[in-house]
Amino acid sequence: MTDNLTPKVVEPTIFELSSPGRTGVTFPDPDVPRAPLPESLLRADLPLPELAEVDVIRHYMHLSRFNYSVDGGFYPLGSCTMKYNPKINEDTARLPGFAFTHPLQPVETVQGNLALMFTLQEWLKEISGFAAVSLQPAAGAHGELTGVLMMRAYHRARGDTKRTKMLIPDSAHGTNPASSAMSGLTVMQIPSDARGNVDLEALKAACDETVVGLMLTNPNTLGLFDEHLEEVIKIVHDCGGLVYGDGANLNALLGIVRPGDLGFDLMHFNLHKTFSTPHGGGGPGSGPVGAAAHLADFLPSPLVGVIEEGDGEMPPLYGFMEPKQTIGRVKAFHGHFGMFVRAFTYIAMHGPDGLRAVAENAVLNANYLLARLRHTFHVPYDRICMHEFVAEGKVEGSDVRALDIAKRLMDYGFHPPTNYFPLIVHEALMIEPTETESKQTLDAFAEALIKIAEEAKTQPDLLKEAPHPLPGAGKTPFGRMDEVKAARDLVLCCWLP
Amino acid sequence: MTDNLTPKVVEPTIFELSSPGRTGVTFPDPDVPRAPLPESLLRADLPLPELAEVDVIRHYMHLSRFNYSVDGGFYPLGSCTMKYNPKINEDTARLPGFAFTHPLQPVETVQGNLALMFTLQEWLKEISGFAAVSLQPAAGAHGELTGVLMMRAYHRARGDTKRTKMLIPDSAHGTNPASSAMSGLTVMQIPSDARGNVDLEALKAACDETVVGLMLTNPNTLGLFDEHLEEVIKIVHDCGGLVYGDGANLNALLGIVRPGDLGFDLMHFNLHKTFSTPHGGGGPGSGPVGAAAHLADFLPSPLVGVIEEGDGEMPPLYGFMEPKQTIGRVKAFHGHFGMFVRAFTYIAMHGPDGLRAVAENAVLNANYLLARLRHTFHVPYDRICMHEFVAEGKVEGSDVRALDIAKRLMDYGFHPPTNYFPLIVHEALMIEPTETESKQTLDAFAEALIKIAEEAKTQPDLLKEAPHPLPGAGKTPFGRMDEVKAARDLVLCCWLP
Amino acid sequence: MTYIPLTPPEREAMLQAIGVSKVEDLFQDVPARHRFPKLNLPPALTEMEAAAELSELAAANETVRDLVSFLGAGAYHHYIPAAVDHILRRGEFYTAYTPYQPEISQGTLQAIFEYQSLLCALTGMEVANASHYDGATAVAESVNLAYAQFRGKRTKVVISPAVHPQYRATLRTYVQGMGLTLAGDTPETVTSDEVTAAHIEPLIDENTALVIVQYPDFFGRIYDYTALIEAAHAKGALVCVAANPIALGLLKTPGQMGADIVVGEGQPLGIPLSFGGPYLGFFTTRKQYVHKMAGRLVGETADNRGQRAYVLTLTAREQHIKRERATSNICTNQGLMALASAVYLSLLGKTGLRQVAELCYHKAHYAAAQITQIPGFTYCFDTPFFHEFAICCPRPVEEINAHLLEHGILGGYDLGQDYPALKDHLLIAVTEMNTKEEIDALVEVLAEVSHD
Amino acid sequence: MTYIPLTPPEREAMLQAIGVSKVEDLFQDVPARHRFPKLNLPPALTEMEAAAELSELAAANETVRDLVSFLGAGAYHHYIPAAVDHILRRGEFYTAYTPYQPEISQGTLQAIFEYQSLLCALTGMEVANASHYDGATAVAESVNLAYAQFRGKRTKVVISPAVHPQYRATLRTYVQGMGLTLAGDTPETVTSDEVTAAHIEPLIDENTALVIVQYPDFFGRIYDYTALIEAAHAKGALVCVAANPIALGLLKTPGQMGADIVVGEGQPLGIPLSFGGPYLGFFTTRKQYVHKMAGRLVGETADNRGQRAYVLTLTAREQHIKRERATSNICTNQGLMALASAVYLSLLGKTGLRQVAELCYHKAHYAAAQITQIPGFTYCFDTPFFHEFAICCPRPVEEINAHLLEHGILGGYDLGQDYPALKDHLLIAVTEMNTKEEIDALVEVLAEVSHD
Ligand SMILES: Cc1ncc(COP(=O)(O)O)c(C=O)c1O
Ligand SMILES: Cc1ncc(COP(=O)(O)O)c(C=O)c1O
Repeated sequence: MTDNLTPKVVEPTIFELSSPGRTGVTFPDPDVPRAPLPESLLRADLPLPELAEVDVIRHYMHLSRFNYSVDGGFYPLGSCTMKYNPKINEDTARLPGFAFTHPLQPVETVQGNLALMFTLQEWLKEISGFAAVSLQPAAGAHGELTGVLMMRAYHRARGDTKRTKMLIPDSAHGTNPASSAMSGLTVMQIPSDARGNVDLEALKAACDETVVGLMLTNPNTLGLFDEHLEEVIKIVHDCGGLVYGDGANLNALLGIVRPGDLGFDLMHFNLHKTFSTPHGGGGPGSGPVGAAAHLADFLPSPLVGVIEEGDGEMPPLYGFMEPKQTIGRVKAFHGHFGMFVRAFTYIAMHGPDGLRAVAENAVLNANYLLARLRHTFHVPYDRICMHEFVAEGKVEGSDVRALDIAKRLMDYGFHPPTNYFPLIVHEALMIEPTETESKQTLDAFAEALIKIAEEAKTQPDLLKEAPHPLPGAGKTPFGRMDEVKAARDLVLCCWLP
Repeated sequence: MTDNLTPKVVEPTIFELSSPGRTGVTFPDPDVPRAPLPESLLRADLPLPELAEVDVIRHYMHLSRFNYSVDGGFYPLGSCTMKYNPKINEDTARLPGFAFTHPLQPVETVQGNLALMFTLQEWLKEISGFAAVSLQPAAGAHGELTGVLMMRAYHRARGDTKRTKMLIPDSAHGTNPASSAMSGLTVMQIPSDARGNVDLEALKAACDETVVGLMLTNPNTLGLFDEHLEEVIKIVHDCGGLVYGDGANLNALLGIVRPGDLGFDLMHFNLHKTFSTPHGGGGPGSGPVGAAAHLADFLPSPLVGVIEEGDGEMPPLYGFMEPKQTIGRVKAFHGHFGMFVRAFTYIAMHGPDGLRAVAENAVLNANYLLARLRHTFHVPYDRICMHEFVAEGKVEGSDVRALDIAKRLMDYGFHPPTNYFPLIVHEALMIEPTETESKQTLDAFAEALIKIAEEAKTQPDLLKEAPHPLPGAGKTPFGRMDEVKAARDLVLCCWLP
Repeated sequence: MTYIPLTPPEREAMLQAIGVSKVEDLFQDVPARHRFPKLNLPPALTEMEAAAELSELAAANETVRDLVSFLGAGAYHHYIPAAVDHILRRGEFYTAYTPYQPEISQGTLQAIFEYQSLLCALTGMEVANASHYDGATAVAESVNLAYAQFRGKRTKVVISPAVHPQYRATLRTYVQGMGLTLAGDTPETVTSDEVTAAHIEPLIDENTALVIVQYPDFFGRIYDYTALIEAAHAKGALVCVAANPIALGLLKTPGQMGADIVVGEGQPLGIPLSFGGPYLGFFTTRKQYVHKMAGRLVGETADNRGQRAYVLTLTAREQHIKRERATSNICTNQGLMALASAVYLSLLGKTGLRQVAELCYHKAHYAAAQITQIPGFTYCFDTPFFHEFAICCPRPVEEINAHLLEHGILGGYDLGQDYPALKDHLLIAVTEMNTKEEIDALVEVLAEVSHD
Repeated sequence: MTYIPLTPPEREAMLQAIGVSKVEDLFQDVPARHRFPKLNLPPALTEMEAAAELSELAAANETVRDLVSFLGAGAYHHYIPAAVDHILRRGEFYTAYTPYQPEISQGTLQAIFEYQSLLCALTGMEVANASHYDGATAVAESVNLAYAQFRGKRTKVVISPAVHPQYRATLRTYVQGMGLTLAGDTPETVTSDEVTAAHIEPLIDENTALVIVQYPDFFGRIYDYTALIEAAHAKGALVCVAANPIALGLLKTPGQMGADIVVGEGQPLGIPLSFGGPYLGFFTTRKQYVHKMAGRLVGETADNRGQRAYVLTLTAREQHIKRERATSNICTNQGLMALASAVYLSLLGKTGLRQVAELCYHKAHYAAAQITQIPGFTYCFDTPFFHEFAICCPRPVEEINAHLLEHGILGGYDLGQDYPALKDHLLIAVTEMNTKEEIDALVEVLAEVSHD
């Protein structure tokens, strides 16, 4: 091939595309007299790029085409629940009646919003078995911070100020320890046992009167339901600690079991995982927190409640209420309302049977993939899994790494599984298919992985040099990245003052 | 490269993706008693595919990525006016107040629609210089059929039934003769002269009392404004004929000259060219017809008119009216209303100065490209052009054809110009940049063509084998097509009874 | 200028490259006395002003959502799954041109190929083209096919008066210059006793090129046309059936009845009412007539790498090749609407379309049964119907509809407008969008009318 | 099931492959007594029912389009160009995850890189992260940066009471466990005479890690903080300015004033009001603090073919690597909202943003001038303002707002809720969306109030 055949795929930056004098949108002249501008407070220059609408559309259209997405294909990213995002959600969230309401309007003018939020609170309570739910937290980690602060406040409210230690299993997501640290707590790591459960002995040993509680992901990040869950919870409770549920994996439990029933004291939901709100290339999410009765008063403020009961003719009047011992607010306004609309739509369209079907099929899909792959890749904690499982990205007789397998999957048109998490599995490949994938897709994915394992032995360079520049849907024209260069050069901005 | 590296890009058909028992959308159970079905009139089987929503979205998402589009890049398809389609148009056309109105509602309930249509009629009249406009025709060719039937009806209404001959320049679009033939007329072709104008002598010789009229595209399909336009029109009028304007190229004339002022008797507009309604991968378009006063009564029915004048307080009441000697209706209902909304939005956002700027910049862009390319490709009718020009897709010292150049342009990320039209230029490359392209884009395109001309001499196979499988935005992974196989096998359907 | 990227210095540089000093110099060929007219148009609006103005216009309408609608008569309010418009909004689809360059248009081409296949599956036919402007023009183009098939030797077209009045009107316009005679286009003969076959069959003779009927017909009636088609075939004529595609989710296909051409209005398949357009004319026929068919056609082939692919084929039928000898003048068609219908059919599939068809059927029959229990309201025809039916009313339809509108109900279609003998006849359409509650409200208001 | 593709036979085959006989067998680890609870939720709606129900809920609100709105206080009604949402609706953007696999995420990565660059250009700073949840949490996270910068040795944070009350409340929540003291958070001290610098400066000492002010502040006032920042720097403290990004289209940047951190609520940059979220917290700082900054960060690099490309970089600051020693716990951020703001800024650019800022400024000043001519209505502060201003009213704000609402006007924010000394003070926001006519209507109704 001559050089002509490989034109640069690089898309210029929006600054490089700028041409002085262009604009992509204009505004009317003022219809009021101009007021004198505060000369000493004006900026000298506004160094923004200048483009016409067509330039902007083409630029972002090109960029979009460099992305892999759920709308484009299978995205088995463990722990992320990359399920298909129903299109109706996007439309309901954009209804002008929702999109054009201001968060500080008088409640009388936003009863539709408040009814939706109230109902969603009620539904999440029913799904999880908690006594109260606050919709305010913006994401999972934000929910954790909220929950940890609530646990802290709970103990303090009882006058118990010496509890400063949070127990966190070694399989936990990084946000768990980080959230604890942000709340001024120290973190103590609890190991897992050989079957992937919390090590009961270690837990018992750690439990004392300085324990704030345990942050537990269940099913855990190995995709396993702790076989001694109720015992784990009891041990923590017995030492006066609380059990926080990281609800990232709730997708496996919808209609299967309610964390509140199991004894969890509080938990965050991820609407952007379980309830199908899109991940948006990194966000926004939404991380409501549910609490058992004894913690409900500590929830962040405000909650939506009924401030005047309705009757046969009049609907109730909804308004905001402040929990008695609230930790305060964790962000401005009421949370990610746009995500509430999506999650509400999703739950409304599933009903109790549909939600259970979600969990059942998610778990079925994961176990099927596990069955198809366990003879090719070693699965260190190999038992019936929930919605995901973790294999080792290693192939006997080859020096390829999980990363190489991940990159080679791109050549086959698949998004790789989560790599190198959880930390307790070497070269982890964490595979979560979700319930929105078909058997055909799972089979194709399994076959690709089996073939790649074969290639790892016969043509390892195919993996080590992957991804290759391939045409076709879902594939992009970039090769492996120089991460060191990025960290060394630290070019974080293409405009500098 | 091993075979592994070129996985099939082929996307299965929607039938191949079907899995029995799936569905992408469900409907509620009837809330009324079921009525007995008419057993003898029921179909045995409904052989439609069965897919979940995710299957459908991914399928069409994949297909979309095989397309080149204006949103993706430069699309200099001569005669097609592939200008950028403003995004606001798509939103206004989808406003529920428009999208959910039924064409047969009482006029009192659709005054917004009628006001919009009335105003658009008025605006098109003002832009073109005609006395009346019907919005009904669905596309350019449909406007032509309408116009030709009107010309025929006009002569007949005068009792002049021997006029059966339509004069059509050899540079005309195929729809012109086809529309005439569909109206039962015979077509007589008029040659062009050496400067690309209508050959006056030939025209004079053809003009007699059997002439219905002349169908004239001006600027013509060479992109040239006829240098004797007024004389051409006079010659036809002098023999009792009418002059029909094919308005495909109106983009060059907005605010520059009004066809009605020049003596055209009637003309169709292409809202999908001049007024930025998107081409939709082949349609829908919209082809309103404007007519001078003496032809206005023949327009298709109905037009929108004021049925009760307004006053200071009350807006007028709009309704439908039937022109006195109407040829009848040319389709059901009132035309492509969704396109009217887009064109209305576009005209409203341009105003008189903006429309003139459209024409000026379209013509400027074409002349600039012509200036950059005339030394590389022979331009047979080389004078100041309007919105487009036609070059010969040949390179001295090479046997490549226009087709090869076109396909090679794809490797450079460009959509090729129109090929092999107009017929009077050998190996025609008909280039229409439109006003929505930047100098940067035109320069890149010119440089690509100049480079390709070089390649034609040094590496002709690069052209003959083009397009090559290249990654990157705007490029697709398919090679040249076997057109003969398609016509021979005639596989027109992947489902057969 | 937000849509014109050129800046003044760029324009300057370009004029220089062209060799003129100002942009006006490019327009020397335009007759001077008419050059640069002052257009009397309102000054340009910015986007936010235009958005506001268009919103105001839209708000000046009452929609089938604001009102409860029982209006059909050729355009129907059905549920459009959200995913349809999400696909249509892909810039790659709606801002592409006709797929004349197949290597970079496989998206459109395969989608049309699938559309053709879906329409064949639905109608029971063998080939479909890539679309016509609407149902009316598809009917009109069926005449062109038949006319060409008989090489102009048969000059009569028989059409049922129970075909949509606007389709018949369109057909009359189309045939003006063709030297054809239309028989059967006699709405004045339609009375409550009218039976299409009985009316039509006697008109078919050896000079008949084409017979056109509708299914369900304009009155919502469903007939099995098998015998009529046999009779037409016996005279050598072709038969075109204009069908409602939702009805085909439930009913025997025209293909099964022996039709030669099946056309129709595709709007019910996921296309918004949008005050009458853009809609979708679908056109299917038997493979033997494909060379006489109008419009674009996508066929399967392979590229030079052996990959399955699609191209426009049999283009020698079309105007850009054959000019005055083309099968039709059609060029731009309804590509994006065809895509909408393909996505709609893909989403609903076998189960969903049947479900919608049944919902329409049951709800319409419930409505009809309730309405005809009101004194003074009777069935007009004694024939099975699908989702639309004609009711003889005790008072003029105009009055009834005005009364309904006062109650927020968009009444039916006044058949007296087109059929003199059907004065006081109201054509009511019911779809899956109408709840029982709405139907009961309609019945209640109609009952009031009968009392007044 | 429309979102679950598996069909019963497929499920059967899969269970067999797994080696269990029914799906319930997969849940043996779940304590039996709690397994398969009956959820008391309404039965599933179909899409058309859900669409109708959600439309009804939405219609139960009165929006800032139905009403004429002068409500701001941290969330603003601006015009969002149509193109913004067209980009956001690209499935490739909104259904992708965090770009952890850069080879197939260059779209998101480059877009964030450009977002970072645009925000730096706007604020006059050197680095920006990929976003925070909102303005309030971005303010809170600035404390983490400062705290880490001083390795926990400085334990005081000074915040102006003229910072948004909800930002201050959020900050109070965030610092609960951190052992920090907050100074200046004393809304009760705010009177008409309040001048931020005078109030704040004395509170800054050698133990102060961070000083936080807002620009324009909650009352819409614009101060040049240069001197205050110098004073803070003299004590070794860092300064965080929470800025309104639209104001930065016109006003001197906090960067120019010497700020160390500039954060803010990005909602005004093309993000719908949406009842308060999702919005966009932006966070910019000086390069020297980048290692202490929270959140994701995109950096430029090259791929193994030498093509310019982008990756997430300095990830060792983040929770998934550093766990309890991370700079923050943030993981999911506001990616799509950051994209919206980048598209918005790209579309408006240099000219457009300045235009919007000026429109806001002029209209707000016109409104303020008119209102203060009504007897009884006076300016609260004697300070320059941007597009929001506090008015002292002759009657309780609640009454005034109720009266305005009767006239279809959404009044301003009642400052008495948060500032005891500002009882009867109304905070009014005016943007480019408010026409002169609307402002005049507001003035008219206020004049009525003053007469009553
Ligand atoms: C197990 C687990 N916990 C917590 C989180 C953090 O949630 P978020 O990203 O919504 O902040 C994640 C996210 O990936 C997770 O997988
Ligand atoms: C010059 C000319 N005339 C007529 C037409 C036909 O217009 P339409 O495709 O809208 O039917 C075209 C379309 O390409 C054209 O370029």
